[in-house]
Amino acid sequence: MSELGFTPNEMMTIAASRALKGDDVCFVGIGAPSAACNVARLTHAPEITLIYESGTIGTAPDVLPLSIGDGELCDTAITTVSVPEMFRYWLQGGRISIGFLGAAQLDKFGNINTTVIGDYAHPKTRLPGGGGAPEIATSSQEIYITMAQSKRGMVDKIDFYTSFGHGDGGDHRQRLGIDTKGPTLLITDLAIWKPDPATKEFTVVSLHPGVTREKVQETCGWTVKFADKLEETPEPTQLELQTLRDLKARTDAAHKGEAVSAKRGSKDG
Amino acid sequence: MSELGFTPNEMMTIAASRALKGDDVCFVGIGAPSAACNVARLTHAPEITLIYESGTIGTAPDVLPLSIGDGELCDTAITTVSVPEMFRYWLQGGRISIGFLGAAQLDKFGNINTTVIGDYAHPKTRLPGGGGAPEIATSSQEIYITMAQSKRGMVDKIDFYTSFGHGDGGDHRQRLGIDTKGPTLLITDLAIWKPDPATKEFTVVSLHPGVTREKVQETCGWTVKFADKLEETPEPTQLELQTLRDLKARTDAAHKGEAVSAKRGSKDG
Amino acid sequence: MTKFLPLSKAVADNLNNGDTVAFEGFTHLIPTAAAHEAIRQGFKDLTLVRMTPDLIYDQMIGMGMARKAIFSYAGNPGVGLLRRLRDAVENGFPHALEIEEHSHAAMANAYEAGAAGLPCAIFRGYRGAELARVNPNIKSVTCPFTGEVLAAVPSVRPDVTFIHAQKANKRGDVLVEGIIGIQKEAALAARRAVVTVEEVVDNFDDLHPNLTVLPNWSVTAISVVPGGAHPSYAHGYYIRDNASYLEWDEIAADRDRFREWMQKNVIEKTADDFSARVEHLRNVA
Amino acid sequence: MTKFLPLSKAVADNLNNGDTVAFEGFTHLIPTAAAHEAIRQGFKDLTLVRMTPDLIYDQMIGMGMARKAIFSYAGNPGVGLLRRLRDAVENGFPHALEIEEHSHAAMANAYEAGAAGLPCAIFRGYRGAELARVNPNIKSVTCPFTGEVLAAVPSVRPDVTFIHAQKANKRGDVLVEGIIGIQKEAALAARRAVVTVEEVVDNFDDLHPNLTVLPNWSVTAISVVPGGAHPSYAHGYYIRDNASYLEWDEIAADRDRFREWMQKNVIEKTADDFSARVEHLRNVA
Repeated sequence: MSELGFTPNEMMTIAASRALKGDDVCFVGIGAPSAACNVARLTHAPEITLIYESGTIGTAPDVLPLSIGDGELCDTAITTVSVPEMFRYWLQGGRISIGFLGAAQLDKFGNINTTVIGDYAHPKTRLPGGGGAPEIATSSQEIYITMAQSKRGMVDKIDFYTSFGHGDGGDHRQRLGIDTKGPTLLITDLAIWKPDPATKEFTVVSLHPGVTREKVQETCGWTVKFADKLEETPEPTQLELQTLRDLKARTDAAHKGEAVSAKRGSKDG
Repeated sequence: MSELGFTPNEMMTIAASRALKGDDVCFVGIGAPSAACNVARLTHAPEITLIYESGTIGTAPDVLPLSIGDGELCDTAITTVSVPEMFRYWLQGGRISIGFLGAAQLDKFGNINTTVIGDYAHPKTRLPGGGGAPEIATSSQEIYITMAQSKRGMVDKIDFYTSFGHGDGGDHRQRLGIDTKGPTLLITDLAIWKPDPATKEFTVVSLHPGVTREKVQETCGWTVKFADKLEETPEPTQLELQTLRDLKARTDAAHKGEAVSAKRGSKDG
Repeated sequence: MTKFLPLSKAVADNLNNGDTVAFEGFTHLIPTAAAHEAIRQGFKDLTLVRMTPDLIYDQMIGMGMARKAIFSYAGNPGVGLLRRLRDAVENGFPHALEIEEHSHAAMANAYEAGAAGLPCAIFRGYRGAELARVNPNIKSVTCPFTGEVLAAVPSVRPDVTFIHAQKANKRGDVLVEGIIGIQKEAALAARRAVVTVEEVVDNFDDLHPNLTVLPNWSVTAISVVPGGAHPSYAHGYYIRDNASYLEWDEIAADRDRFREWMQKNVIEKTADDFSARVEHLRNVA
Repeated sequence: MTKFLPLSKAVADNLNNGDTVAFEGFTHLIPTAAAHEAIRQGFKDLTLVRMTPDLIYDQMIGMGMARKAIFSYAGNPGVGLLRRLRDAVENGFPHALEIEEHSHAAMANAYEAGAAGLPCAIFRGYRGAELARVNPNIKSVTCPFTGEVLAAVPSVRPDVTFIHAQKANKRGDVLVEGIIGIQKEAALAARRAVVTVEEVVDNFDDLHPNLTVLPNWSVTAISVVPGGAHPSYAHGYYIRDNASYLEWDEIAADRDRFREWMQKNVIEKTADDFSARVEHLRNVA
C-alpha cells in the first residue's frame, strides 16, 4: 500500500464501482468487474441488478465468487435461469445496460483479446477464449472495461479480436450494423479513460490520486491521449474502502477455509 | 345404447385405447383422443406418457380436462414446461411416439382440415384452425386419428390442408422430406382403418361388433376399401367399459358441479 | 422499474389505439380483467396477437376494437368455435377483420424469438400444410450446413403485452407458476409489459430458485386484481370456470345477446368485480 | 426407458471410441465421476464438446483421449488457464488436438437447437469477432423478413451426453436444480443421455411443478454416485471445492506431476471414492 492509504487496485475497483447506478442491469465478468459491481451494490447502488452468465439474475453474494457459477450466486439471486435463456432473452434480448469486462490484451479502441497470444493456429500462449464476451460486447447497451495497466496488456495491436470494441475507431460499429454503444469507459489502476466522441480512441479524463501522466504512458503500449481538462479521481471514501476490504476479507476467509479442508479432501481422494 | 351393451362411441374410444402401449409417449388432443389415452392409462398401459400441448408432461388426470390446459393436468404431471419448450424440445425434438388427433374433415389419405369450410379468404364456416396439429402431424413418429363417421366429416376432398397426412398418397411424405410415418391408424365409431402399404389409402381392417360394410360406406364420403381379410373388433371388456364409464361419470360430475356454481357466479358478475 | 398502478391507469398508460397488443395466457392465467378494462376504455384499430384467442378476443372483436388478429387456434377451448370472430371473418360484422394465421409451433417460436430480440424464428414446420400458401409471413431459410429448408416466421414484438400472474412481491418481481404457457416470452417480447396479479407478498425468499420470475425491471406496471383471470384460473387460487366457457357459446351466438351481456358484465363493471366471480371456485383450488 | 446401472457399466455401454461426447456442467454439477470412469476405461479418439471444458477435459486431453475439442471457454474458472489443453494446442503433447472454438452464446444456442432437433441455430452474434474468421462452422443466414444477417452455427448433437444431477426417483425421472446451466439441453440434444445422481428418492410428489425434470424415457442410464461432481458442487448437497481448482493449476503445470496425480487419484480409484471427497464440504452446503 502506498502512503495514500489505499492501493492502485483498490482505487481501480472503487472508481469502477462509482460508474454504476442503481437502475443498471450489469452482466458481470469475474475478477475486478465482480468486485466493482458488488462494492457498488454495497454502497451507493443497493438496487443494482447483477447478472452472471451462469444464469443467476439479481444476485447479491456475501463473498465474491471464485467462478461465475458459485452456489452463493444462486442462493442470493432473484431467479436462476438456464444458460440458453440467459444468452437469448436477457443478453441478446437487449436487457443488459452494462456489460463489465476484463481483458488480457486491449487496444486503444477498446477491442479485447482473451483468445491467443501469437497466431491462432500456432499460438505462443493459448488463453481461455471468449466465453460470453463476444456477444456481451455487442448486445449490452454499453461496455465498461477494467484492468490493471501494463505494456503487455495495453497494446498497439491485439493478437486476436475476441470481442469487438470500436474496431478501427470512428463509426466502425455502425458500419457493421451494431447499434449498441460499445466501450464507453475504461478504468485502470491509474486512470479513468473515455472514448473520444469522434475517433473513439480511449482518452484519459481523470488521473487517480498521486498518478502522473508519465506513469500512465510508461505502462501503456500505445501513445496515450489526455483530455484537455484532466481531472483527479476523488480518493476512495472511508465507506468505499471499508466495504471493499471487508468484502475481500470475507472472500479470502471463505476461500481459505475451504482450501484447508479441501486439501485434506484431495489427499484422501 | 344399442342392444350390444355399449355405444359406437364407447367402442371407438376403447378400440383407440387398445392401440396404445405402455412405452408410448403421446401428444394428446382434446375430446376422443384424450378419453382413449386415459382409458389406456387406466387399463393395460399404466406407464404410458401423456403430454398435452399446454406443457404438461406425464400427466394422469383423474377427470378428463375440458381444455388442454386444465389445472388437473398440471397437478398430476411429472413436470410442466413452457409452450415454446414443448414444441421445440419435445415435439420437434422427435420425442413423441404417437400424435393423437381428431378432425373436422378427413380425406382417405389422412389429411386433416380443421381450418375452414369453403374458401380460406371467404369461408362458409370459420373453424378454430390448426393449433398444434400441423407440426404434430409431421414431427410425431406416427399419427393416430379418431373421429365419428359422417359424410360431412369424411370427404373426398378436404377444403383446406391444415395438417398433412399422406398427401396424394404413395411416397408423398418422403418427397416433401418428411421422415416420420404419418397416419398409421384411423379409429372411427364403426371400424378400424389402416393405410394401404403402397397407396397409403385408409382401408378398413376391422369392423366393430354389429357393424356392416354398408354402414361404413353410408357414413363415408369416399368409396371405401376393405381389407381382404376383414376382422371383427373384439367387444369392449367389462374392465374397459367400466373404466371408460367411470371416467366419464367423474368428468361429468366435476364439470356439472362447477357448472351449477359457476352459473351463480356469472350472474353475480 | 415497475410501478404498482390501478388497472384503469395501467391500461390507459400503456395501451394506445392502433397498437399491436398481446393479452396472453395459454388456457391458464388469461388476463380477462385487463382485457375488460381495455374494452371499457374503448380502444380501436388494435392488432390482437395471441396463440389461443378465446373469450376475451371474441369479446374485443365483437366490440369492433380489432383491425387484425394474429393467432394459431381461434377456438373456445374444449367447447367449439368463437362466434364473434366467425361473424367478423365470415360476414365482416361489426367490421372486416384481417387475419394472420399460424400454427402453435410457429407462434411459440415467434414469441420466443421476440423475447430473444431476434427478427425471426426458424423451425421445422408447416411441411405440407396449406397455411404456408395463404400466409405471406410464412417463409423459409436454408440451413447453411445441411441444406435443409426450414420454416421461418417473423418474431412477435407487441407494443404491449398484458398477462395475469399469481403474485408480485413488494419490489415488483412477478411469479408465474403452474401451466406457464407463453407468459414469460410474451412479456419479454413486448416493449411494455403489464401484469395483473392475484396478490402482493412481502418477498420471494422462500421460492425455489428456478421458478419463472420476471424481475421488476422487466415489468412496466403491476395491478392487483384478485380473480382477474376468471373464467380462466390461477393455479393455487381458484379453478377454471368451465361452465362460463360453455355458457359463452350461447351468449356469443347472438349479436344482440352478446351486446347486452357485454353491457351488463363488462361496460357497467370494474376490475373490482372479479374477486366475487371466483369466490365459489376458490375452495376447490 | 432408463436403466439404473453401476457407473462402470453405464459408461461402457454408452461410450465408444471415436464418439462425440459431452460431459456437461456449467461450473455446477460437473460429471467428474463419469469422466474419471471414461479415463479408466481408456477411450480414444473422442470429440469432446463442452462450453467450459475445465479440469475433466484437461485431464482427458492430457491422457491422450481426445481427437478434437469443441468449446467456448477453455479456462480453469476463476483460476486461469488449462495447462494440459495448452500443452496439446501449443506443443501437440501428448498429441495434436483439433479445436472448434465458439462463444458461449453460440454454444448455448447450438445445444438448444440440438435439443430442439434442428440442424442449426441462428442468433445475433460474432459481430466484429475474429472467431468467425478461423472457425468454418460459423456461417450466416439472412432474415427473410428484415434482411438482417444473423450468425448460424451447426447444432450440437452428441452421440452421448453425461451429466450429474441431484436426484432420481425410483421410476428414473431426474431432477436438476440450482444453476441448471445447459444440462437439460445437453441431455436432450444427445442420442444417449447418462446421468449420475447424488441419491435416489421414492418419488417427486412434493416437487414444484415447474422444475427441471428429465422424464425417465428421455434418459438412457442412471448411476448413483454420491459426490460425483467433486470438485464441482451439487446445490443442496455440498459446496464447491475451490481449493482443488487452485491446486489443479499446479498439478497440470507439469507433465510428470500430472501423470502421477492421474495414476493415483483416477486410475487407481473408483466411483465409490467420490463420496469421501465431499464429506467436509457437506455441512456447509
